[in-house]
Amino acid sequence: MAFQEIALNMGPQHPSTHGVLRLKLNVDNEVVRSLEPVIGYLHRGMEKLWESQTYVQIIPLTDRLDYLAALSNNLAYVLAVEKLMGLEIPKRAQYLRVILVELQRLASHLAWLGFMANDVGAMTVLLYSFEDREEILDIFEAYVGARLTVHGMRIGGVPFDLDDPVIGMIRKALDDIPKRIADIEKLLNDNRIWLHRTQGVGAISRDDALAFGLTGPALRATGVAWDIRRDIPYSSYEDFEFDVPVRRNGDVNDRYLVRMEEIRQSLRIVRQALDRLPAGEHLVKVPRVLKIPPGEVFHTIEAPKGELGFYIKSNGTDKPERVKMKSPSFINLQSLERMSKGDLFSDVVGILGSLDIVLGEIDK
Amino acid sequence: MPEEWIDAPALKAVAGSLAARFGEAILETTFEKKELAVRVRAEDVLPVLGHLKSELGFNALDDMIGLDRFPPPGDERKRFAVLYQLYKFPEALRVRVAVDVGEGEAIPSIVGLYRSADWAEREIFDMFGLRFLGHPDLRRIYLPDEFAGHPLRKDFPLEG
Amino acid sequence: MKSLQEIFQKVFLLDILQGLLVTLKHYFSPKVTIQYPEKVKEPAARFRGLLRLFRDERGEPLCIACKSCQRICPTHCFDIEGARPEGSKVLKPTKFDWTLDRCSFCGLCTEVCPTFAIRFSREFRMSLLGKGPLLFHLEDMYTEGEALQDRLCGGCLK
Amino acid sequence: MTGLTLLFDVLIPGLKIGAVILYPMVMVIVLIWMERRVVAFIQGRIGPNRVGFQGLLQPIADATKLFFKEDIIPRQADQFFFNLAPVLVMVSSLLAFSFIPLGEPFEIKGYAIELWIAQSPVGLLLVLGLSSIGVFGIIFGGWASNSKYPLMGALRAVVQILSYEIPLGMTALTVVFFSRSMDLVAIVNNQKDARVWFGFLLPASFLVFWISGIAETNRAPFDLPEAESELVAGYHTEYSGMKFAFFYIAEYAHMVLVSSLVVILFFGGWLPPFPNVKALAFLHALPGFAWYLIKIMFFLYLYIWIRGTLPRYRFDVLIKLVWKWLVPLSVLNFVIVALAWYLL
Repeated sequence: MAFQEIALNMGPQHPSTHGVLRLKLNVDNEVVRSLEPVIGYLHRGMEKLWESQTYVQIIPLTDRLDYLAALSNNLAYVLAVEKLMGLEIPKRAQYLRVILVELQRLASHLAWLGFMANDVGAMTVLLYSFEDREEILDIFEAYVGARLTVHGMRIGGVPFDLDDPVIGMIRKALDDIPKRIADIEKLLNDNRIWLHRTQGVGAISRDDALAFGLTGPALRATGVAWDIRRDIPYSSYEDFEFDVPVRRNGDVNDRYLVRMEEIRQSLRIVRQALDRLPAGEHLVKVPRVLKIPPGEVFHTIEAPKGELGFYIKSNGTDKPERVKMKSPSFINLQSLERMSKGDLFSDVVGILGSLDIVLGEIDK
Repeated sequence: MPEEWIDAPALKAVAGSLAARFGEAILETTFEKKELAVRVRAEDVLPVLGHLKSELGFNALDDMIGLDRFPPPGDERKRFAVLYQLYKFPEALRVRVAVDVGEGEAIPSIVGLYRSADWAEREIFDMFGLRFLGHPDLRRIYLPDEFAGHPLRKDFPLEG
Repeated sequence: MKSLQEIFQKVFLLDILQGLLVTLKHYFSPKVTIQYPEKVKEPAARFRGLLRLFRDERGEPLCIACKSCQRICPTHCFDIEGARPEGSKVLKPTKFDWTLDRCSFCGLCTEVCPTFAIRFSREFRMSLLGKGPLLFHLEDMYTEGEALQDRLCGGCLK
Repeated sequence: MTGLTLLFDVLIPGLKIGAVILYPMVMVIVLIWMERRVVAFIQGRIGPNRVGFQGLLQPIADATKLFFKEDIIPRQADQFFFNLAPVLVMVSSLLAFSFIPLGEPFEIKGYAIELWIAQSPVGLLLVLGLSSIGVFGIIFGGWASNSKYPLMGALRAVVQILSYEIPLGMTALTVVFFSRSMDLVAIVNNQKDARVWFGFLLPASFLVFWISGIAETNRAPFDLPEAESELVAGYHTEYSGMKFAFFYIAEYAHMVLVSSLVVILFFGGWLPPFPNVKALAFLHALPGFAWYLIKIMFFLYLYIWIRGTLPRYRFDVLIKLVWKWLVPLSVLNFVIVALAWYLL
C-alpha cells in the first residue's frame, strides 16, 4: 500500500528554520515531493523606511538585515553611498574596514557552522564554534562598542581608530581560532555519520547554480571560482593575498568544506592587514547634512552569505529616492526546492542549514 | 549608438553590440560611475535580455529593482521602471537594463531566461503592483495575499 | 577503490573514537561559563550602554539644547526643549525626554553632540517590570549606578 | 507465625517491590542530572548547579514544575490511547526491572535476601519482551495525537525499534550459549565459574548489542523518533505536563535497563573484576551492588558521551546500518560462536 502524501508545515515555529521561515512540504512518508518556502514573517518594510531616513541614519538600520553579519551590511551600504558621492577613503580606513569585515565573516561562518552542525544533530560543535565567535564579538565590543548590531562603519571611514589593546585581542583571536577549528574538524570531517548526512545531499550542478543566481560559498561549492573580493576588488582587497576555495560537487559537504577553508583565508587576510596597516586618517569629514546630487549606483560586496548589493538612487536631497538591497539569502533560498526535492525530510534541515540563510536579510 | 565617453572597452563593446542589433529599441545609453545603463522599450525587453544572455554572455541576473517616480515626471517617461541588473561571469561585467512601465501596464516575465527572476518578479509585484506576463506563479511574496495596496509605491500612506 | 587505511578506519570505528577523544579532552578543559549575578563580565570601555547626560566640573549641565541628537536619531528617541536662563550665553535644557524602548544604541547622538554632553554609560542591566521607567526625563538622565537600577526596576525584591 | 517470619516473608518482599520502583526513579534523577552536567562539561559549560548540591535537585525541580503544569489534551486527539500511551511506556520499562539482579544475595539470620524480585528461567526473554512493549506506547502516543510530527516520529520509532530487536536478540543468544541458561542470575553466576566476563569472550557480540541497545532506547546518534531539529519532539510533541514527564522518565529508565543488561550479560553483573583471582580478593570488600552501580554508571556515561559527540543518523542510513551490517554481523557472530562451542 502506498503511503499517502501528506502536507507538512515546517515552521514558522520549528526548531531549525533559522528564524521565522515556513516551509510548505509535501512528503511521501519521508521523501520530499515538493517544497515551497513561505517568507515574509519578518518583513519590516526596510526599503520603505529607508526612503524617509537620511543617508547617515540608514547605516544602523542595515545592521538589522543580516544580523549575524552586521558589519558586512554596513560596508556594502557605505561603499555604495561613497561611490555615489565619489568619495575617496584613506588607505588606513580601508584596511580597518577589511579587518572588521573579515572578522565579521569569521563570526558569521562560525555561527553558521554551529547551527548547521546542530541541525544535523552534532550539538557540541555549536558550543565550540560559539566560543570562537564570542572572542570576535568581544573584539567588536572593545573596538566599536557593540556586539551584534555593531554599526561599525560611517560614510567616510570607520568611527574609531584601532588601538593597541584591540590589536592584541585580534592577534590572540587569530592564534586561538585555528586550534578550536582543528578540534571541530576532528569531530566532523572524517565522521561517518556526518559524511552520510552531507555527501551527495542537496547537490546542485554548476549550471543550475548559475541559473538560480547562487552566490558566495554555495556557488563556489559547485566549481565556480567567483569571489568579488578577488574579481572586483573593493576597499583595497587587491592588496591582500588569499585563495578562493572551490569544490566540485555542490553538495552540503562541499559547502561545509568551502566555508571552513574561507575561515582560514579570512584569518590570513586579517593577519596581513594588521601587519601592513598604513598610517593615516580613519575617517574623512563629510558634511553633517549629506545631500547627494541625483544619480544611481549599484555596488556589491562579498558578504559571508554571498553577493550583497545595494542599489541607491539619489534625488539631490538628504534622503535617498530609493534603496534596494540585493540579499544573498533571498537568492539562495530560492534554490532550496531544486536542492531538496526527492531527498529525505531530514535532509531538508541539513540543506537549509548549509545554505546559511538569515531571515532578517530575506524579509528586509 | 556606441558612446565615445565609455572608458571601459568591454562595456563599450556591449553598448555597441546592443546599438547595432536593436537600434531604435534602445532609448538611452548612459555611463555613469563606471556603470553602463541602457533604457529600452518595454516590448523589447525579452529580445534585448536574450541577446545579452546568449550572445554577450551575461549569464546571471544580479537583481531586479522596481522604481516609482511619483508623480509621473511627464508624458515621455512613465510612472514606474523596472531595472535588470545583469552580470557576466567570470569577466566581472555589469550592465543595467531599464524598462519604463506605466500604471496598469504589464511587462513580459523573464523567468524563462533567468531562473532567479522568479522571486524577484514576485517581489516587484508585491511591492509595486506591476504585472509580469508569463510568470509561472505571480503571487505576493512578503505580504499576506489579502493585503490591500503596494507599499513601495510613493503614494502608499505612511500613517494609518 | 578504498584504501586500506579507510577500511581500517571504518572497521575499527577510528573516526568515532577520534571524535570521542576530542570531547573527552574538552570534558577536562576549563569551562567558559561566567556565573552571572556573582561574577559580571565587565563591558568594554566603549560599550554602548544606557545613554547618560553629563555635567561639567562646576556642576553645570553640558547640554546646550541644540537638538543635534534629536535631529540625527534614526528612531526619534528624543524630545528636547531648551531655554536661556538670565545672564547665560547658552541654552539650558528644560526638557530632555529620552524613550529607552525606541533607542537602538547606534551612537549617532553621541557623535554629533558638540559639547559631549550625551555619552554612553556602560550600564547594560535593563531588566524592568513595566513600561513606565522606559521614559527618561531630564533629571533621570543624570542618575547612575545603583540609583539608576532602583529607578529602572522598582519592583525588584532585593 | 512469628514476627520474624512475618518480617521476612511479607515485609521484606513488600519493601523490595517498593525499592524496585524507587530504584529506577532514583537512577533516572541521577541520570538526568548527570546527562546535563556531563554534556555541559563536554561543551565547555557548567550546567545546572544552583538547585541543591551541584544542581543535584534540578531534575526534582523540573519534575515538580511538570507536575503542576496544565495537562493539555489536543481536541483532535484520541483520548483513550492518548492517555494510555505514557502509562504503557512507563510501566513496561519499570516492570522489566523486577528481573534485573542488582547484587549478590546475602543472609540475615538464616533468611536469604535476594536483590531481585523475580527470578525466572527465561528472565532474559522476559526483560527483552517487556521492554519492547514500550514501543506500543510510542505508537499509541504518536497515532493518538492525531498530528503529523508525532505520527512521523511514531513511524520512525516502530521501524527502528523492530529492526534493532533482531541483532539485539541474536547477540544475547550468543551469551546464552556460554551460560546454558536464560536466567539472568544464572548468567552472572556462570561468569563467575567461567573465570572471565563474557564481554571479553564475545567482543563482537558486545559491540553489536551495545549499538542496538542505543538504538532501542532512541538515544543519539539514533534519536530519530524524537529528532528535535527535524520532528520538533517526535512522538511526544503534543504531550505536556506529567504525561510528557512519563515519556521522559521512561526513556531514561530504559537507558538504565539497557545498561544493566549489558553489564549482566557481558560484564559480570555484580561481580568484581577477576572474581576468581586470589590476589585480587580485596576487590570483594565492596558489595556486589556497588560493583554493579560502578559498571552501569560507566555505560550511562558512555551514552551521554556519545550523545555529546556524534551527529544524528539519517533514516535510510539507519535502516541500512541494521539490515546490511548489524543483522548479518550478528548472524555470522552467532554461527561462529555456535561452531566454536560445538568444536571445542
